[in-house]
Amino acid sequence: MMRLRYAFAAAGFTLLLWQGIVWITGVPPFILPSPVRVGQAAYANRVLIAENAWVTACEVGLALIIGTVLGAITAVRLAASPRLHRLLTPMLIFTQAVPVFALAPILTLWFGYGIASKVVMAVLIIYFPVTSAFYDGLTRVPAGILDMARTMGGTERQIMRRIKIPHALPSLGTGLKLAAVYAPIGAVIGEWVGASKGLGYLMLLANGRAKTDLMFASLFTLAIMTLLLHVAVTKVSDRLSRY
Amino acid sequence: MMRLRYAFAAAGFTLLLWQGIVWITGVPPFILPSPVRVGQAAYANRVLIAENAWVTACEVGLALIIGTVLGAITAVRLAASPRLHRLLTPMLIFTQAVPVFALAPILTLWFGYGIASKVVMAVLIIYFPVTSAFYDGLTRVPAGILDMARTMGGTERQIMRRIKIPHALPSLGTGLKLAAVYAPIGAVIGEWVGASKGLGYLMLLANGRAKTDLMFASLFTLAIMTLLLHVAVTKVSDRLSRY
Amino acid sequence: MQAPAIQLSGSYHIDGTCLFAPIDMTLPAGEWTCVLGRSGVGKSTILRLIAGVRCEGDFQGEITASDGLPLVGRVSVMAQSDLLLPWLSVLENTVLGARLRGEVPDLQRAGNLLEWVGLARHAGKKPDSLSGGMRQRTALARTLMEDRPVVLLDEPFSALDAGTRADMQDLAAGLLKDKTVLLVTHDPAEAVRLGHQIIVLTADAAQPWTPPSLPPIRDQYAPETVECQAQLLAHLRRAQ
Amino acid sequence: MQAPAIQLSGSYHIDGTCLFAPIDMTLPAGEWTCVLGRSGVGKSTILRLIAGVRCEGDFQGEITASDGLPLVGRVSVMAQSDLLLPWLSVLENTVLGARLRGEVPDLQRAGNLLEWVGLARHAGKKPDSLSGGMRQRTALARTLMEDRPVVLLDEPFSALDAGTRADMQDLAAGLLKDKTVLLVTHDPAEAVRLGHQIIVLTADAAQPWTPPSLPPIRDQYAPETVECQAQLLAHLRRAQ
Amino acid sequence: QDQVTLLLDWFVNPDHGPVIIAQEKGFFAEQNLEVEVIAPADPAAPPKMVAAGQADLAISYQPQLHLQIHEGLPLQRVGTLVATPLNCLLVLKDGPIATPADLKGRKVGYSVGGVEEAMLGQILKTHGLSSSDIELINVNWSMSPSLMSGQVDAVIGAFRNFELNQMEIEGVPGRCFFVEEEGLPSYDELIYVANRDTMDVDMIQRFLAATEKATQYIINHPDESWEVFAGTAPELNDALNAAAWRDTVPRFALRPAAMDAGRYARFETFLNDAGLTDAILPVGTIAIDVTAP
Ligand SMILES: Nc1ncnc2c1ncn2[C@@H]1O[C@H](COP(=O)(O)OP(=O)(O)OP(=O)(O)O)[C@@H](O)[C@H]1O
Ligand SMILES: Nc1ncnc2c1ncn2[C@@H]1O[C@H](COP(=O)(O)OP(=O)(O)OP(=O)(O)O)[C@@H](O)[C@H]1O
Ligand SMILES: [Mg+2]
Ligand SMILES: [Mg+2]
Repeated sequence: MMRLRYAFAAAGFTLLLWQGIVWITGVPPFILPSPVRVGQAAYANRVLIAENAWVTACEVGLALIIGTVLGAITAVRLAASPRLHRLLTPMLIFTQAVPVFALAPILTLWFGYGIASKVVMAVLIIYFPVTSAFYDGLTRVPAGILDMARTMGGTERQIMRRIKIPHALPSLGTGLKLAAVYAPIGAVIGEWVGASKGLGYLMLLANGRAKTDLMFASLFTLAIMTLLLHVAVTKVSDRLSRY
Repeated sequence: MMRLRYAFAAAGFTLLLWQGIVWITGVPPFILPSPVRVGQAAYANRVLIAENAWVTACEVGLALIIGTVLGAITAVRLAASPRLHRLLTPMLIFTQAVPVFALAPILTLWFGYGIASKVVMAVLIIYFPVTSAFYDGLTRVPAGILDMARTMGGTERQIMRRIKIPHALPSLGTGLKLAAVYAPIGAVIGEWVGASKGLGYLMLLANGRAKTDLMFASLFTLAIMTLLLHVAVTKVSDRLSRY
Repeated sequence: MQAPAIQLSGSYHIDGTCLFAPIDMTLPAGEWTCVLGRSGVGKSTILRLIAGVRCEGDFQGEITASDGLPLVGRVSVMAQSDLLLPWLSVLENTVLGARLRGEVPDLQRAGNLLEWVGLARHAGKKPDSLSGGMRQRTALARTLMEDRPVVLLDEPFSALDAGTRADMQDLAAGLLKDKTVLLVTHDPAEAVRLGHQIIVLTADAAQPWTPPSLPPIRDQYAPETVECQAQLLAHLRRAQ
Repeated sequence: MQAPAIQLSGSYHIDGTCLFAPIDMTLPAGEWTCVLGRSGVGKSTILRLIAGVRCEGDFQGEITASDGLPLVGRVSVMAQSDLLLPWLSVLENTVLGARLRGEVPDLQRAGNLLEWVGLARHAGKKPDSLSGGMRQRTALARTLMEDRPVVLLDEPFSALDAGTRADMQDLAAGLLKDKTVLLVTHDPAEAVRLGHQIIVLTADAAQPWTPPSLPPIRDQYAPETVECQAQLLAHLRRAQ
Repeated sequence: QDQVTLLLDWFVNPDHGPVIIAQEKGFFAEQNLEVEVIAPADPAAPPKMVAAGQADLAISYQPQLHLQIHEGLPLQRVGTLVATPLNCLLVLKDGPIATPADLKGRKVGYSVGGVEEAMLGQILKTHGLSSSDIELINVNWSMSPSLMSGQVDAVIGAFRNFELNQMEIEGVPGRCFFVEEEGLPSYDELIYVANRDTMDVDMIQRFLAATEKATQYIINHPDESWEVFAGTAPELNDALNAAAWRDTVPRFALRPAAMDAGRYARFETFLNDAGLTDAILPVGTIAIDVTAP
């Protein structure tokens, strides 16, 4: 609850800052509309925004679950086999280095223009931070504990399960918090590549029609969504880190 | 050196996999050209690619330095003041939740069409993972050590400098490794927004004109660049983590 | 700075159960008080309370210094675990206090201390490449570097062999002369050798135990010392 | 499984300097060998060598079991630091070995062990809310849970008060009867009380010290024991 | 020399022929202009930057201009680059769509959100269908790939001088339904826009004079001008651009400064009828003839 209050305080502060920037720099409204204008646009289009936000929220939720599971599994696999790690990590980076935008035609070819391609896009984006952060945690178990586990005759599988994974949960938390922020962007990019619903679609539409205020209203909705997601994930990750 | 060898092995493996996908799925070349075609395009356009890659590399290098410094400073500030953290973090997430693409007109308005706007774009992208991962490390110093430092009469400033920061260096490493992967994407997105040089420009050009092979050649160059950067940053971060 | 006496009285509850009922103890000014007691009875807790460090439980009572001033900034603590920073060398760990206060560390004194605790040759090593006893001696050197009137030592010699232990006792006794010292220990011989006052802590009371009449440091083999030690040991066993 | 005798001979270098010159020691089958020596002399290192755990330095020589079989999987170790996993409760830490081997832990036995080490009431607590001695007893319980013919204990009782320590010694001696045990300790009394064989480790040699003629566990107050203990202490002091 | 910043609508392609030729043949320099040409990825951005004073001129699209002016951007058309629509409804040549009427129940892709749906609506109306008879999908910038791979059955927003050639080269020939033949008022596809409040009319006159001269040169010497165009950057010299050049040449506005008020009035009315705007603005606010005294 505390967190949520601060989140709203921050949202308010952002609004003030935003209005301040608009006043001070005199940036024209078609580049950066004032919060008041955006608020009006948001209110006028509230049904439209809500409908599209719901679509994006579903994509994000799905992607977050899938991406976390995939990322966690990958990290565990990589940590279990140093050779696999050395071979696979560069490949992972390869795939990450390719802007998803460039992969879009391939993805839509395989996954179509439905929800799947957006989820895949978001999964692609969050997969790497989750994998990377969790992997780092898995490989930083103090040597003394591993020595003990080995003299106890622990199997690698059980050592992973009982020692490395619990030890790396705080690091997984770090990755999850990043993922919470990236997943919505991933979904929006997915929508940009081809969609007929969702906040990303709405943004493009508003952009094409030079309705900058509607675009920023969608952006603001997206930002709030991300913020709530981050608050939720931080709670989960704090629980993971507390032992 | 070992790492580099594995990196090349991985690159080779990726190529094989890629060729395999092309063969098996029979995906048309205007969507995913075969590595051979891409290789030919890369060779034919080697000067072009090299010139543009150099531009992007400069942007990435600058962004990585600036982003890391800014991110590290922010993390330290946030860790020094829990109240600042609670207020500022939601704002940070707010800024992160906004796809840089949407901010592009504002950024170009302020930073012009030169290298600055690309660097800013890349900095925006790497800033968050660096801040987030480093912050997590800074706030996970064992309580016993902090208790000791406080009874010693340590100033918060020195506790930060002598204890929290060294303790969080491995986490900073985690963030840096993510940043190394994201910085090139950031620069490319920056170039998409408006540029006449750079790999992003080249990709867009090739993409729009269905020179998919040239696009993939640029992509592959970008991926190799990212990979080398990641290898370098991993070395640095391993040194940070080893004490 | 004159070392104050310290008075602690009160009771301590943790998770709803009582750790110690109202107890009352005084650390006389400029003297060594040795505290013994069963494992888990609350010795380290008392030390943490005096050090003013955050505790899980709930302390009802008060801790006062004889000069009426607050204790903050006048206490030096050596905790039960060594708390060495793995990224600092032995020397750097030793001068950590000064560095944390933003002062220029007295490297001369640190060098001497490391010499006295027998780690001069290892001053540049990182804690990970030290033996258990060497780690403990580094923590001891770090505590002794702090020139505070009140010093709280939580089993500072537990990882040391008999010879080294005696040396470290002598060293600490010498350097902490005229300080108000609280020494938590499990070794009756150590308590009898060093304590101006000996306290046996139980759940109900902090019960003083009369030390030999000679002032510390006492000869471990003097009949009175041996006698006192044997009786204390017997008492501790009984207290079970 | 019959406990084998263990023979260690060789020398150990670390960072180019010699830690111990060629030494030679035997842990007789089914007996307790107590090793004493100055802090940093290499006691823990020898223990790690026998346990087959990765060491920083370079060991030249060999470690053999009397039955000619490799030692892997037949050794249980209690290291100098407790190595408790902070996310597991005391009970879970105690049964960690079985869990790591993918076996179903014998919770009955674990409960008994915790009872015997005096932690039955604390079985559900996390290590962070234990006192130093309680942590050490948890580690001891975890080691005793492992039913291995060779048991290596690195200062297992150092954080315990005299009474608890004697109890734990009795417990360990009872449970590890007929095992080949290596006990690293700093307490001559402990060595004299428990050791079938006593070894004083120096940089040059692993020198045996004749224990009292009675078999362990010996009465600490028997004249012969007291005598042996005093002489051993004097010897250790001289060895400085 | 006067500095001029020109934002293209997209990266350099044959549509920008007159600008490139004027630059290469020194026609800008003759007019005492030094033109900096910048290419963006988002075609919606350049007009905004001109409106914000970040650039002097931008290449944009007539349909978008109407909407932008309605949204309050201080923009005005000052010249024409391509004087016919390029937009078309693109389908597979050998596909099932023989006439737009066949689109019933099918998927249509589009790229830039905004007017394209309205245009498609008009085409559908012409053929007795409505927007609810089809599924619209934003395919962004992969128009021909999504069509060639069968992801969609048609795309609106493809350029007749470009995507058709691209599909030809890829071996999946396409077919265009020209929007102006399917019920839409004709319009200028590519125009130059400037900031209404800050434009430098003299400079724009000289700029347009230079592009006029370049267009004449292109018409008179199509092959030489292609050589010049292709020679400016290695990435421009390929078969696709050569074919696109051939198809684009006849569409360049021969009189870039000339203005047809009726065109702008008709399209303004069309947008209003389509419900995209809530008023009809006088032509004078949308476009001007910079050469008028
Ligand atoms: N990881 C390491 N890297 C480098 N040197 C090490 C390492 N571990 C131990 N040493 C060195 O080896 C020597 C012996 O260490 P060891 O832990 O065996 O001593 P010990 O006899 O157990 O001492 P104590 O009684 O203090 O525990 C020490 O001088 C120490 O500095
Ligand atoms: N952080 C904590 N949370 C909850 N309980 C705690 C915590 N720290 C200590 N305790 C409890 O407080 C009691 C006293 O602990 P304390 O460390 O003071 O014992 P001690 O007398 O120092 O024992 P030892 O000789 O074993 O070090 C123990 O029963 C322990 O379980
Ligand atoms: Mg304690
Ligand atoms: Mg040791």
